[in-house]
Amino acid sequence: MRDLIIRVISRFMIPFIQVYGAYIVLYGHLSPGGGFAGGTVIASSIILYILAYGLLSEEKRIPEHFTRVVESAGALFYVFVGLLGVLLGTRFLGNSVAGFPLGIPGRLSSGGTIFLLTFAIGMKVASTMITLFSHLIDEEREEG
Amino acid sequence: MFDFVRLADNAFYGMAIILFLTGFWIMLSHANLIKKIIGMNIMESAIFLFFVAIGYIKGGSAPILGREGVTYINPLPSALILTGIVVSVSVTAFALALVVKLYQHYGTVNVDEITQIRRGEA
Amino acid sequence: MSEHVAPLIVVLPLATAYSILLFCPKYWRYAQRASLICTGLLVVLTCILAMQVNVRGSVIYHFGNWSPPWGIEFLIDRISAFFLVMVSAISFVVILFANGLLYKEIKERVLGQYYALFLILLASLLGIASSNDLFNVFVFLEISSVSAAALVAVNGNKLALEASVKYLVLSTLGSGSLLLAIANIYMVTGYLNLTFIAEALPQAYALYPLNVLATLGLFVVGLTVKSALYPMHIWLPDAHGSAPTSSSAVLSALVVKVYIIVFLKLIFRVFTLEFVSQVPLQFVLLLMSALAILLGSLLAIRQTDIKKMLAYSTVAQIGYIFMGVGLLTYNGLLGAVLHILNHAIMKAMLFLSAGLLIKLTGKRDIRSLAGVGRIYPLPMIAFSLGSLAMVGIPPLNGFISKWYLSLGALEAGLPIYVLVILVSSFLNGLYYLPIVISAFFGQSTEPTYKPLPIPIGASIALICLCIATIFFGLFSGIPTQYLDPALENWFQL
Amino acid sequence: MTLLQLLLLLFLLICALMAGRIKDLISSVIIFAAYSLTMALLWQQLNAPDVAITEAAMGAGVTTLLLFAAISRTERME
Amino acid sequence: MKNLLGFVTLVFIGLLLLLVIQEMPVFGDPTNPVHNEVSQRYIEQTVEETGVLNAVTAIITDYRGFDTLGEITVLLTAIAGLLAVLRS
Repeated sequence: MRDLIIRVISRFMIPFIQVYGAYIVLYGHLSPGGGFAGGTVIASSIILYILAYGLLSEEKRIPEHFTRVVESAGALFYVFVGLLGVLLGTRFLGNSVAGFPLGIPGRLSSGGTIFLLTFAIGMKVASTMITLFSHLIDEEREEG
Repeated sequence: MFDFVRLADNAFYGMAIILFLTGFWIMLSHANLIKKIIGMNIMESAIFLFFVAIGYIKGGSAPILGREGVTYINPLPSALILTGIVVSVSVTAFALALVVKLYQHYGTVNVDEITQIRRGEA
Repeated sequence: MSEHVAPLIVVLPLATAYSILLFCPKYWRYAQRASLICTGLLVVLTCILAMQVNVRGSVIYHFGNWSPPWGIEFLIDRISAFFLVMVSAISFVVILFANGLLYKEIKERVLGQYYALFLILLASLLGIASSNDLFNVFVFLEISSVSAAALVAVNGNKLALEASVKYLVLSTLGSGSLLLAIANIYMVTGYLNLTFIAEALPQAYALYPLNVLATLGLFVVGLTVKSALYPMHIWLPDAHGSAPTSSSAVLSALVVKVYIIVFLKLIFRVFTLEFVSQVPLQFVLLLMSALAILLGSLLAIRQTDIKKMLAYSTVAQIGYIFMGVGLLTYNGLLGAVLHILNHAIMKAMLFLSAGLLIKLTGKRDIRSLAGVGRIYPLPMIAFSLGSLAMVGIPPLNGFISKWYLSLGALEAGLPIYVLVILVSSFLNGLYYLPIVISAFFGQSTEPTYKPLPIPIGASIALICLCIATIFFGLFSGIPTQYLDPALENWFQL
Repeated sequence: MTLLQLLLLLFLLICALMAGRIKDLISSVIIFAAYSLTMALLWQQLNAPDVAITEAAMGAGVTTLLLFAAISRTERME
Repeated sequence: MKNLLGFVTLVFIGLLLLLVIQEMPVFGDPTNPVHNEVSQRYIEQTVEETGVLNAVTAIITDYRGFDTLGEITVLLTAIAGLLAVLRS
């Protein structure tokens, strides 16, 4: 695994994979894709890094508390957006009825809460997948 | 008893059912827990295939809207299956964690051997 | 603002669980308090909901303001509201109990996760009972099975891990079957909302009869696997017997019941009584439940581990509930729904007191409980009260549900099932009463020792459950009157 | 149904059967990844690109990696 | 022996399900019950009501957004369970 070729190629590939993942997340409402697929693609780039460079030393790892915060904060953000619908006088998870601007269909900033939610899901799924993988492959990772 | 023309029309459904049963069979017949988990995944994606096939329309196109004069397929099954895939990945991850932990305790991931070890201890 | 109570009962525990995972996986004392406050609030909220249902009829909530066939709908009728109050009240009691004892049972560094998982499980139970959308129900079912399996495995001993794997594998089979059933019913009706499916079903049955029958079969298989009706019960005794005390209590008392609520909704609201009485479902259900009652009790007699015995007793009691459903009569169903409540109270009480005794004496064996009643009177009194209620001694709540079940069996013209209930009450007595008698009058094999203090939360929890047992035995009219309009509607009386 | 779809379905069945039969778990997981990818192709054929992307990333990607991770910490042969 | 019995049962279930399959609505037929007003509305109104082009995204994050909350919760449950199990 810790071959030079793999390291060089993966170092070359990882940015492209990440850009692709970000594209899938950000353009999820305009083209096929969305938070779940894009988040997984972003996570897979990090997993590729872990695989190519071996299990990283402590200071090079993505800190444990960072992924934990992103996971839970993503979920809390989803609930928060849902509650915004209630606070704005309609129902839980209301979008256009709650008065979020829908924008022009086809633009990146269209869709009211959908764009925000997709982004939150993408971040959350990416960190979730990294956590799942690194905990399954590694013996003990204490929280930082 | 069987109307083969109709069955050939519905080959997607038929194959989904056969794959479902294959996955089910792998889950039942193998004592190895990782094999069971693979069987579980095969079974679930077979159901997802079934679900997606329900929403298909001949000559339809993907539900990326905003084009004129196009028949779109039913987007609802796709959306449901997205949820389903994520659920099945989560279940798999958790089951694998349990398997890894079981291996640390028993030194095997085979259910039959685990049962034997337990009998021996009792 | 009062209309938003319906989503809040699911969102509040979820948000609390996320916050626990975000802020304090390590500082579990905060997690303890947060979950106690959260479940306490839930009791209040569900009571408000139940009152709203009582005054105005079913509470309906459309998420995102999308009306039903397009969006997700919560529909809380009397049965759901009854179940919601029960779930939140019992989990409040269990959390109260756990706060005093749990940190002795499982490692400290997973306690934060434990409380989060508990709240997620609670949210999923509330969601399953209130949701009127089949796929939404499926998502919550998956949450409930993953979190329940995690709650079993969390104390990290070998048996619990193995039981958890078994539970997860079998419940995945159950969910697979359920998802196939949902696909089938969506295919022939085109809806996922239960109300709309119910409307479209007669026409669908005329066009695709085999599909509808297969759907019913798959639903029955999936839900009976998940709620551990007899031939599919194999995962239950291990899982409930080896889990930490508070998990066992909540799994036995609440989790297996919620699938029965889904089953009731499907049978009586979607497929309707008329259709169900044409297919041989009644025969299958009654046969399986009679086997469950008798064999569950017989297997319970053979156990020496007290928690395992209670788990087998749950198998038998699930049989009672399914029997009440399978009789397809008004009184039978009333008995089944009452038994959901009564068994939840009794089994929570039994598991909690047994867990407390195990913790205090350090022994799991039934025979080692001799003389314990004189050392630790409170948990043993709770245990005895639960046992007597299980056997069906008249002033206690277990008697009431058995009474209605027997009435239902007579109403259905199947007196043989009255006999089954009587025999199983006898069998219940056979394995519960010796423990009680030897605990109070038996001679302790151990030299007398200084009793350990009982945590105050645990005492309060047990006293609450004792009072509930007696209360619902004496005033069974309260739940009966609350449920009556819903059941009458289903049976079109 | 086109010939391609039929071939993909048959390939799916072969993959499922082989994943069950092979004793080496690593090979079994690789075959499972092939199964998932074929499934993704089939969903693309059924005009469900969202599901196809998600399955390719989740089913063929992450599930396989998680299975490998678990096998690396347990035993390889059945 | 036990395996053989299971296999026979599965084949039997398979044959029964094949009987069901030949009665199912024909694959890909636009007149099937699933292509009703529900999918009509998703296809025709999504752009107007939610402002996005991908109907699937609109369904998972808006029309049926509550499902996605459940989905996120499943992921979070898996993580919490995995941590609890691996650390216990």
